[in-house]
Amino acid sequence: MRTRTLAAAAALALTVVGCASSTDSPDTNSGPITIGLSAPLSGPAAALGENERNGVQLAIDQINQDGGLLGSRKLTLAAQDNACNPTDGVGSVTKLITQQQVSAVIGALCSGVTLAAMPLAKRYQVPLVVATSTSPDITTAAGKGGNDFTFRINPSDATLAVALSSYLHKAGDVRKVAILAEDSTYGRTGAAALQKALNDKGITVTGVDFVAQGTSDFSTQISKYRNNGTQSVALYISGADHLSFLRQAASARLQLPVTGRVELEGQNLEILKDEQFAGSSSVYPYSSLIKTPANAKFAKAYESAHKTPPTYESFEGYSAVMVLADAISRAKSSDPKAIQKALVKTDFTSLTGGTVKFDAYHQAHDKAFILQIKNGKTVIVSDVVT
Amino acid sequence: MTAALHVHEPEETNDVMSRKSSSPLHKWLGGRHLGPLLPTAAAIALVPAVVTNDYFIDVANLALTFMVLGTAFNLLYGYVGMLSFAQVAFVGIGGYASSWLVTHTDLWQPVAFLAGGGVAALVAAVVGAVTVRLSEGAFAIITLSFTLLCAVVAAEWTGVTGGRQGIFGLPAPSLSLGPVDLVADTPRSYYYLLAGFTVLALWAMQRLVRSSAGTVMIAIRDNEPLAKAQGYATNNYKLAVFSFCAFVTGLTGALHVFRLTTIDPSIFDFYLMQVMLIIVILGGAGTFWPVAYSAVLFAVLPEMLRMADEARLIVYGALLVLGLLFLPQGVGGFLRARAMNRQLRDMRGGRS
Amino acid sequence: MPADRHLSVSAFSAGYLSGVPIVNDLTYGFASGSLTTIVGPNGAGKSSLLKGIYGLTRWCKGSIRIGDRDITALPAWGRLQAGISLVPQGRCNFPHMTVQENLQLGVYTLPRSNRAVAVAEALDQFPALAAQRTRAAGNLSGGQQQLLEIAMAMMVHPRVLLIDEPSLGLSPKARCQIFDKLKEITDHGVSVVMVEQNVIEGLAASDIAVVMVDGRIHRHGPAEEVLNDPEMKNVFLGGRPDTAAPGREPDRRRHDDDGI
Amino acid sequence: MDATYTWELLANGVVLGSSYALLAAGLAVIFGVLNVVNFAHGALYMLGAFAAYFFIPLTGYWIGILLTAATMAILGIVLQEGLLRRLPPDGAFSRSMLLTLGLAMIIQNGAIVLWGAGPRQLPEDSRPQGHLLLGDVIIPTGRAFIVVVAVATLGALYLLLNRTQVGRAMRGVSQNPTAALVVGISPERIGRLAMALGVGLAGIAGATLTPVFTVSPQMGITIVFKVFAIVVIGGLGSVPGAVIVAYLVGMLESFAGGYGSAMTQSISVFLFMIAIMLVRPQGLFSTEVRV
Repeated sequence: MRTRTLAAAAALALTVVGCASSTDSPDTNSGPITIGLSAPLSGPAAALGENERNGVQLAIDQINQDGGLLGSRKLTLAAQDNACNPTDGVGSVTKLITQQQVSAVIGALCSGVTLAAMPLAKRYQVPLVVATSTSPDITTAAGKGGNDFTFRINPSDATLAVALSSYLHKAGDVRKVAILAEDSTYGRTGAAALQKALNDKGITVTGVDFVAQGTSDFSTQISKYRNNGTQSVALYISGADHLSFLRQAASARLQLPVTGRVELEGQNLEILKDEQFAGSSSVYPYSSLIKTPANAKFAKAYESAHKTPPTYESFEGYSAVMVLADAISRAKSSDPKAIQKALVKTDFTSLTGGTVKFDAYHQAHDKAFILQIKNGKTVIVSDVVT
Repeated sequence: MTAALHVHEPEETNDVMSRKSSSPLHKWLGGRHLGPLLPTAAAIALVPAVVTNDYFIDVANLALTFMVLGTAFNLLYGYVGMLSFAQVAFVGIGGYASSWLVTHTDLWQPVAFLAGGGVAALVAAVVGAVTVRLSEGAFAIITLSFTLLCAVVAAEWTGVTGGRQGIFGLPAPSLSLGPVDLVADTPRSYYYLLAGFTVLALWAMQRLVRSSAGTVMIAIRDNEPLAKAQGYATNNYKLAVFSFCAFVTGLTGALHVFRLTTIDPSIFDFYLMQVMLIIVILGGAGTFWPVAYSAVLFAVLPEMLRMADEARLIVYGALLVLGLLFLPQGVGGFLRARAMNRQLRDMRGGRS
Repeated sequence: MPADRHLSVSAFSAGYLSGVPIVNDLTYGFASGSLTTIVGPNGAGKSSLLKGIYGLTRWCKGSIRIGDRDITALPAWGRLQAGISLVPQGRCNFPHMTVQENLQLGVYTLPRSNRAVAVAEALDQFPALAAQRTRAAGNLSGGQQQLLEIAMAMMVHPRVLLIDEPSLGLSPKARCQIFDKLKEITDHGVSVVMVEQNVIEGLAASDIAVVMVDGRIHRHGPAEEVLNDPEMKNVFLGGRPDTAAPGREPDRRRHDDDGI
Repeated sequence: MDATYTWELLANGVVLGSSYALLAAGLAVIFGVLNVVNFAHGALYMLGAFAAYFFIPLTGYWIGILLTAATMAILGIVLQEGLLRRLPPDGAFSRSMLLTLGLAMIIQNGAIVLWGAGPRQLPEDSRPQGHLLLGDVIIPTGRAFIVVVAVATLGALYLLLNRTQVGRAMRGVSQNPTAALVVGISPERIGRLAMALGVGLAGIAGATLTPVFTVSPQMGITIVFKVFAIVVIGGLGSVPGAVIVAYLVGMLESFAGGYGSAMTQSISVFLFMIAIMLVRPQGLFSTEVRV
């Protein structure tokens, strides 16, 4: 009996050791430069994560085709799933940094995950480029806020909300707005920011509802909006839920325009074309319709690879790689600390025609766009520097 | 019902025969039952010496966490027969309670961790008071709903739990006593903390299982009405074990979230529960060490297989189904039955 | 009369744990058309014998015959079709269904066309039930429930009725009614095998007595004779006859109320 | 808020309750007859939705629903014969629970691998068009159909259980398995039938939602827990109890969401269950025999 116990204990030690032997030592001066990506590739936000990965991959392929960086060193992508929850997120970033020895991390799409990953970037001194998380708290904590290794290239929800409510105020036909947000950091901070911005402009918020991600039945909310004088519904929901809501609103004849963060593309657009949604609008940091030559090229390359126009996430993923590549070239090194120093001095022209330049809080101020549906087509109404 | 025959494990009988005398300290530590604990502790102590990469140390950290969680769940399901889906809730409650105490009060960290376990035990006592007297099915489903409710509360009670965002950037556990200043801020230093806790927790749980209370627990699992008829307050036993396991689980949860540096409502996801179930079923519900070792296997396996999450869960599901159909007593039960048969044969052989 | 109604077991063992027989190597032929009562101390294997014959124990060995037909290989419902009905110990009806519905389930194994007739017949033969036709079985008195269970068992016209402790928990008056009914059943040529704890009243109503101890038949004979045998007191007042195997603990009570 | 609003919430509650009732009745049948808590119920509901997603564009709405029900019923028999029946009898209760949990993991993650995690929706022309007007209350046709299908199915289930010999046999097995054996009911046959019914009902529940909602592999996760709660409140194993409570919960959620927030809506059922458990631990319509 004793021998069996010992054998089991030895096996336990060996399995762990067995894992350990598969490590390879990193080489920071030659060989490929690894860029880490932590994004939701499973769970309710998986589709968004997939879009971001496509954007990142496209950028890496383009750079490698053009001969790589630092004298023909190629870029490689290490992608880890974070399932849009902080716990998996921390695990994925730890794995990228400690095991896959990445030079920088792009992440983590969901705001909650990004906030949880930020302390790791600081602890291990590896730059974290935030490309799609919109929570204002990220800016507060980065740069002067204490976390020198976090950089954000996309605007925060607060700025987007201000831009949107100014537009709604100016447009003038909507005075009562209901907010429907998903129960996530994205939904909650987005809803809070919009509520504040709308109140500042004197627009009434008739109610804020947080629905669980993956919720399929919106009939209660739709009934509510129909009956409490709501004139427009602001959405902070993503992926499957977004489509679900629009479809149910359409078949229940809600007949109200939607606003907030609505992707006015793809299947959504098919539904929103209907007359009952006339006047729907949205604020987004990107649209495939942006008329700059750089964007046209990007959109064309993306469409030929994936058969759909690039989304916001694809664009931000692409931008993040480009910003990093720029920093690596200037740092003349793939060392994470050197890249961080170079990132601080970034001055980079974005596909949108805006400029990526980090302020004291490591927040860049690229452009954002107010979009609207006119005659069944999405059009850019205005752009603002965030 | 055959399990009644398993109360005395072969190891025990062997140990009784091989060790006639022992020191009082040895006895208090668990005497003859100490057996497998020492080599296991030695193996745990060996890991940092042979594993160089921090990432794999972190995998080992997870293995230790699973070991305690799996064993605590085994205590409930394997030994008392309570299919509790609230274990994952206690992980979360312990994690949240300790995180809140550390970030919002000046409470000394070790005390905050213990308080995490304490809060979990307290909640368990309240939940248990209502549910332990219910039928197996009702108990399972209500503990399940309790877990779901915890997830909603964690997401909603923004003031305390930080809502969806949770509580993040948790400080590394540290202990300053005069000149000694210990900080567990790397996977390696964390491993020492966790290893100490794991050995202690395994010792305590094994001690419980091998005590007279442990025998009552098994009696409850095998025939509760009979145990009751013999004058045991079975509901009190169940409540006590439920709370004790919640304490251990809550404390493990606290250590788990401080290692991750973050806690959010996803801690209540069903995933952790599925892992605990697999560990216990395939290890062998009601066998102590096989379950502990299978926890290590299921922490290390995903790293070796390198599969997508979905594929892994399909494999886990299939393992669960196949295990239940073809190895219903788990690996531990299989080994035990084999050892017992051998012993019976030996006894017969010896007599003739 | 009919040899084909003759229930017999030979070298019959049955139990719940494989290799631990409760009924132990028993050979006996039950008399046709008469009321046989099995008595014996707790744990003697009386209930297990009935369950074993009906096919509800986990395992059994030896053979069971009805007339010349060996039915050992049949599952429970197969034995039912072969002509054995069982009324087990404890309540054995469907408490949330009406008496009528219970009777309708009683004829579950009959061809569809015969069912209505059988139900009507049963109501005819058990007038006490006919009056309660629309009440839920669970709401009837104990005696009425026992009657209902007997009625259900008799609807398929069995050759043998096995009945386990029908008098349990009944008033003396209800007990008499049940025993009378059982005798009436034997009058129609059906063999009734009853297990009874209430030795005096049970044997008084019976034709033949079988005394079981430790899974074996200790003695058998005309009920009256056995009832008046002074040695029997010994058996039932906790003592054990000399013939019992030494060193065996009557510790199998648990298995008796193990249910199925 | 006015009367129209109340009526509208009431209508929503009936639609919601209809889906819950189909699922809960299936779960209760399986529990009552087989004593199995079917953790795979949500996954099977999702499979039903996917089946309808493939059938309806080919065959139209009504035949699509029937085909789904038939396919799922057959799947139920396969699961019973291939898996559940083969469990060792010792501790079968908790083992069956874990077995179905494993099954749920396989089905759900298998669906993700097979069909991707993203949502799908029926093409516009395969969906029931238009809407009903009841006074001022607007009910989209697809949602009205949910109620129609549920009422018809549950009515048929009621007749089956109460007016046919085989239905009586199923109730018999759930009320007293021993007595059922004694009158000659074959537990294997009734077990197969119970799984066919239960899984078929889950399939119908999924199928009716396909034209209204999006279909995705994760759709079964949250709802199954809610349905567990409903069945517990109704008294484990009681089919009428499950159906009544399903409609009650539908109303409760609709009004909790309508007058409170989406969050009160999602926790209302669990709070309801805890309250009931404190007062009546055996559930509202417990059959005493079980639990």
